Amino acid sequence: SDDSGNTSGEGGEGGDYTVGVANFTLGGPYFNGMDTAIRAQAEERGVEAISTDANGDAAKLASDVEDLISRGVDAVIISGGPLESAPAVLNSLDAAGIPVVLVDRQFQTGEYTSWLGPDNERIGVQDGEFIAEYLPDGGKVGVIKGGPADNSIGLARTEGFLSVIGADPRFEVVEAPDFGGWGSDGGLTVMENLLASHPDLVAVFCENDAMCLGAQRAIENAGLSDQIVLAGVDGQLEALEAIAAGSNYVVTGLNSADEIGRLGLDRALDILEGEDVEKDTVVDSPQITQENAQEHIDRLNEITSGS
Amino acid sequence: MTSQTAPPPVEDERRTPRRQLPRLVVGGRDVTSGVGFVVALVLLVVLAAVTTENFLTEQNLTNLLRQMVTVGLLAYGMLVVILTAGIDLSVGSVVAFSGIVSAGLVADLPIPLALAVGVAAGIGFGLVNGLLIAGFDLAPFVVTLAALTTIRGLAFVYSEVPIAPEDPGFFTLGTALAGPIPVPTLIMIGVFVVGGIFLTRTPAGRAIVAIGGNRETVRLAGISVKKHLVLAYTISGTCAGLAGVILASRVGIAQPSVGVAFELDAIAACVIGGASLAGGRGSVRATLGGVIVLSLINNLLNLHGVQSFWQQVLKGLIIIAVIIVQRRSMGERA
Amino acid sequence: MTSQTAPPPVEDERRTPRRQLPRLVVGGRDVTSGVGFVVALVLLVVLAAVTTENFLTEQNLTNLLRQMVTVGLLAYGMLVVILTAGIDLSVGSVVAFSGIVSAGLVADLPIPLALAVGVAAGIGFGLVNGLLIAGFDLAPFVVTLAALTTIRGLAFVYSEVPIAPEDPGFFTLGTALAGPIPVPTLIMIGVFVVGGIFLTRTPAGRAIVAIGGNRETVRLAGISVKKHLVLAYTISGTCAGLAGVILASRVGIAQPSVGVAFELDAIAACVIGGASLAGGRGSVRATLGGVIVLSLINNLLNLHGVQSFWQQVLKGLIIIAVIIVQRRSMGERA
Amino acid sequence: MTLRIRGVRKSFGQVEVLHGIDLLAEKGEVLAVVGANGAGKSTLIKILAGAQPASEGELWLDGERLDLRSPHDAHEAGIRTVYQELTLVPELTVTENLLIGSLPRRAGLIDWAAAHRRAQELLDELGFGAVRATTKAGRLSVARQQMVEIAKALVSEPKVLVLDEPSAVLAGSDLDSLFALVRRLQERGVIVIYISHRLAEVAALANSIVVIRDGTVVATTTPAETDESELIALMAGRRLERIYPDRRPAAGDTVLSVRGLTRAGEFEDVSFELRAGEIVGLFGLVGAGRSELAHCLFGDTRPDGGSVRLDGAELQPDGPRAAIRSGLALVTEDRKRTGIVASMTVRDNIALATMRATMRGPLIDGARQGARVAGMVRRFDIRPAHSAAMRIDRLSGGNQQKAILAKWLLAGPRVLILDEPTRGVDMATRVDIYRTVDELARSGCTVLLISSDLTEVIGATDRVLVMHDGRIAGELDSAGATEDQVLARSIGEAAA
Ligand SMILES: Nc1ncnc2c1ncn2[C@@H]1O[C@H](COP(=O)(O)OP(=O)(O)OP(=O)(O)O)[C@@H](O)[C@H]1O
Ligand SMILES: Nc1ncnc2c1ncn2[C@@H]1O[C@H](COP(=O)(O)OP(=O)(O)OP(=O)(O)O)[C@@H](O)[C@H]1O
Ligand SMILES: [Mg+2]
Ligand SMILES: [Mg+2]
Repeated sequence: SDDSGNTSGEGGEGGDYTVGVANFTLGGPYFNGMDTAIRAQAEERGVEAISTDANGDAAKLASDVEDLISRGVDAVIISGGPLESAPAVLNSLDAAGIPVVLVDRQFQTGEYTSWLGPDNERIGVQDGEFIAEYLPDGGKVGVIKGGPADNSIGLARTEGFLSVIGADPRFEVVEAPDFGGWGSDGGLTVMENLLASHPDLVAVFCENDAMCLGAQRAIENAGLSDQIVLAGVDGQLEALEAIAAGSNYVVTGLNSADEIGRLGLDRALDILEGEDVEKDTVVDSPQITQENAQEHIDRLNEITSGS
Repeated sequence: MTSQTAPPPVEDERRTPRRQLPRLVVGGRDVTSGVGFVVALVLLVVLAAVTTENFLTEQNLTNLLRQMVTVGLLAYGMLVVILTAGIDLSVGSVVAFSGIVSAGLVADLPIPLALAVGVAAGIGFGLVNGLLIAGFDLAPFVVTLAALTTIRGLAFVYSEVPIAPEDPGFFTLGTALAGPIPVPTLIMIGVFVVGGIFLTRTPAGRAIVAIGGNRETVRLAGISVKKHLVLAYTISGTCAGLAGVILASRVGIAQPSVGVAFELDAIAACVIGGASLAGGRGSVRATLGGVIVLSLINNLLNLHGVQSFWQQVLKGLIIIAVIIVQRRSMGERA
Repeated sequence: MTSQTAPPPVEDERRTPRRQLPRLVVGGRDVTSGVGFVVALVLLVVLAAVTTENFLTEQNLTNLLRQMVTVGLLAYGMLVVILTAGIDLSVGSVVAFSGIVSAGLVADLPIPLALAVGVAAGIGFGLVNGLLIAGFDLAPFVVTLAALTTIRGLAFVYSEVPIAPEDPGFFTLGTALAGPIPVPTLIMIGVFVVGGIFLTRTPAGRAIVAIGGNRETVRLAGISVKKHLVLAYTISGTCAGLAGVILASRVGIAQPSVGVAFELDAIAACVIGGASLAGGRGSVRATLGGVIVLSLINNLLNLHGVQSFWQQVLKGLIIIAVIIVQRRSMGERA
Repeated sequence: MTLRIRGVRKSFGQVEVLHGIDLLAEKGEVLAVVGANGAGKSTLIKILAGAQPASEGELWLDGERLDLRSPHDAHEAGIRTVYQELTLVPELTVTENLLIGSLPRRAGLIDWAAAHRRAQELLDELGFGAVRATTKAGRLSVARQQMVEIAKALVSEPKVLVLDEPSAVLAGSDLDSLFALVRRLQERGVIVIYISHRLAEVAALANSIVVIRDGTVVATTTPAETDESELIALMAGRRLERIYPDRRPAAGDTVLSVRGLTRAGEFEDVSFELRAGEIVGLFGLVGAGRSELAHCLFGDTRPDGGSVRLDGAELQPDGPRAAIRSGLALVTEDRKRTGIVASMTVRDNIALATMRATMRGPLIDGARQGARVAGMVRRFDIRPAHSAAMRIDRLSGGNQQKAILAKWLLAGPRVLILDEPTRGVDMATRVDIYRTVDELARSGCTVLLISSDLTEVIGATDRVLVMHDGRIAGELDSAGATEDQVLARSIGEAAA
């Protein structure tokens, strides 16, 4: 690229590239972490990264990508968040001959160059299996979704969880009627409401850790910490700490924004260097319990202090 | 219940000659509109109590009391601003900023001080809003919309990731109970009581109400319109800061992304309570009523386990039904 | 540039006493306020052109034209409603509903018909809003806020998951170019031109403007206020329906969750263009200017690669700067 | 053609304000309706205009029973009304305000050129040529807005024209054009219902006079059969001894001294002095610059030159607040826009400028404030008697005006500027106002009384300043002045 403003690593190992990062939303720690990781990796590799934030608006994502194309980026990484697809975006990138790497979210339609992400359904299954084993007597299990209803990441996680727990006759499943909005405040409120109708829960599964942390507080406020255990997804630091401390937060599945983000940038550079790359890569999502939580905490702290 | 900031009996007939219901007059005051509102509230409560078995449990009532705090605090501040014929769209972002800053400072400062800084941030933002609006005579909608964006950005600049203070003292404010009643709810009630007195019994409060009615008249009466506009936005900012700090303390984790669209609920509570966005009309008690109505609707739908998007559909329809009931019993526009 | 909904030549007789800048009069019209606005616009363009090398590329200008379509369409409809002293918060939800319904119907209906049904849905929602507001004399803010919730719910009821029609004909509307200019942009310009004529040169348009100025007068003049209120909300619904269909076609996939907070941008465009939420004042051309300003700000920040959160911070600050520039050059409130 | 009103009653809530009104007017008749503030005149005509439904009673026009459900119905029946309160849309041009329901079209679109032409023709024809059709209504002075209101009612010729205090804001030649207009309409057979507090006008114009008191017709008479003092007695229900108070003792020292005060385009080189305890009239035709002068004295606008001294000390133009602190008060001419806060109660309005006078700690002492306000309501006889808790815009215009006066009296001003304080105020109330102003002056307060009413400006004052075209064109001692002398100076005919 003839782009100006390659501030760092002129002629570094990554070559003189500019990579655009189109974020569907940065309104959550996970997506935010993804963006940070990509940019950190870019700096390490000596290329420029420019990121945009569509604030959860698919049309703005399209505009952002158009703006990135205008700026002459060499490749675009789309962190699509809960976005199902964006054919127009992919088409315009295709028309401009710019490679696209999807991170986290794999689009159902449209053509992309490469994808790296977690297997969300698999994480749900892991959580389900852990709970099924942890609670041999079974009981009533609550599910807190992030919403909105078209959020396929959440759908996949819940589907995975229910494929285990829902099919197990020892368990009864109650889904919270309203969405937690992926934040701790929402998780708290939804859990409070759920407890008003179902004080006899034995476990709660949340579609992400942020909500689970809020739910944990609601359970604590209701004095039910000894009765209800929690299972989340993501590996947010606070959740890891709660798990490591041996609280009623018992399991989560690592969905490492940092790892996926870094790999995503590497993948983009590989493509630009003309290497032959795998089209779809599932990034491993290890289960985190009290046994290995500390390990992951250390790793996370290393990352944050490193960048 | 709806008219005490534009005080007692309002004999109103001017605009709606037809479609008139019999009016209820108690002690010389026409209380019909208040009654209509109370009727709507009671209907909702009865509906909730009869159709669900969990409504009247202590747990649920405590939830209700707790969940109305944020909207309640924001709604009082919003009412003050709406009375001046203004609007404050920035409150949701202020909630996020105040929360994350106070959570962030817990590591370095004594907890009460950290919380105070959070509230102070709200005061500061409100002050800036007010100074821009009054000083440059700008439209409140755009200024506070810009503030919504800027302050949200600042919250993320302060910390991109959520902050969960380890000191359990941080949770006290948000989770403490006084008997069966959550402390945050008491704080909210305190704000409404003191705030009600402020609006009805202090010169500054009366000036704020009057400005929304006719700012020229107020100006020519030797009252500084600018000063009181600044005061109104500062009050709103303060309430938002307080709400943010309490919310963060209650959740235990402060997120920079919290509070999106809170302003809409706050405004809705005021308007359901009969406030007019054109200014000069609105009531503290009725706004509290609006807050309760909104919370009840949510609670009712949750207890019934109505599925999320049907909840949305029904919530909208119930709000319309409530304001039609209320409108029918009121002389003026609801 | 700000006064053409109150039609041509306007002679200022009364002086605006203090803080008066020299006024620019061209052909008997005071164009000062328009000039202030144009200055702000030109400043932004120059800033963009000078500080980035990509601003003046065809690619980028086409992007700009494309990006302003949704807000532009919504802003015209919003302006019509705002002129009546109303507000329409439901437009974002209508965008989602219209989009998903038309995408869903592509499987069963010819594409033009499917798109037409999407627009028709918008018309229908606007009509219902208008009937509720005018028929029961309800506050527009609450009615359309309830509609925002209900219609969003209905969009999810129609389809929980996004719909991506396979027929590539579905993309035509949103992506076609007429020479260098995107077809959606042409549609938007058409709406502004026809809409401008509607507001300035037809009795119904004038009635809508007059209602916001003094509805009692309009009623006393024997013009039906209700009918024209219904018309205004129907126009807003229609624009939102059109925007939804075009957006779905442009993105290629219709999501039930799209369009959150679009209403704020639309209102902001009107108000930046000098419209008053108290009604009666607002201009079609200046609203288009407001739309362009908002798009320019976004584009500028993106071209500079400003980091997301700082973008938000700056966006808010730039908006404030723009309205201060504009306010300073205007006699009245911006 | 006959207009007949029979047994019309009207209640607001529990309160009945019209108790069975009967009226009869023939083709080409000017029927004057007079009555004290709050007697129910405006309410009656709103019923006739279809703006409010009667609780009971019948309206007949041309032998047909009218069923007026909306203003539109009244229009259709040929009844046009000019309301007491201005109803123009300020953001729209005069043209559009005039032709709002009937803008000319070409090819479906409004033809603005033709519309402006038609509007201007109409204005010229009615004798209101001073108003430009292309101006925004909100930018016109009150007087010109009133002309537009009248023109609006005459866009198509009505059978019945109702004028609710059309002359209240007019003076001089504008008033003459209005009278000429009424006579022309009368000749053409239009029934004119004319409401006014100016009894001289009524005597000159009307064929018959109906007196309403407290919602009841107390007399039907003709100008020939009655005189002013009898009418006043009928309206008030009692005989008024005299209208203007006795002359006051000689004035004291100079309090306010204005030197060469100028505001470009408004007034120029204005100099005069006001002494303690005197009432000075300020007369001028519409647009003479009196109101602008008043606002400038009050610190609301900054002068371009000149000085104002209060007790010898220069008064800094620092806004109304500073002016009030120094002891100035201003009752503005536009009650609705700058006088009242319509959404608040009478009590709030009266207490507005002096909220801090009744504090107990940080709070307003409600009891004391209530007592002060109640005192004022009694002193001015503001009606209804329980009005303190009513929204002020539910009061009749005259009573609103009294409330505004009360607001400023509570502030205890040293110099009180009254801009058209008796506009739209009935005779009995005027007498109250004159009496109060007189009492004030006797207690040492200085009053500047701006008025377009010649009789008043001479009768109620000690001396009269006359303004013409932004300058002081003369000064007369009220004791010896004649109306002609004052008028002559106001049109620039006699030297000062
Ligand atoms: N909407 C209303 N609600 C309650 N009372 C009203 C209303 N409108 C008028 N009134 C009362 O009806 C009475 C008659 O008022 P109206 O305006 O007809 O008097 P008026 O004779 O026109 O007085 P003025 O000379 O001051 O204009 C007054 O006591 C007034 O307070
Ligand atoms: N609304 C207006 N539009 C245009 N010019 C105005 C307006 N109001 C006042 N003026 C001008 O200002 C000057 C003084 O007007 P002003 O209204 O102060 O006169 P006034 O003597 O107070 O008359 P009034 O009897 O209307 O109170 C005149 O030259 C007049 O033409
Ligand atoms: Mg009257
Ligand atoms: Mg005047």
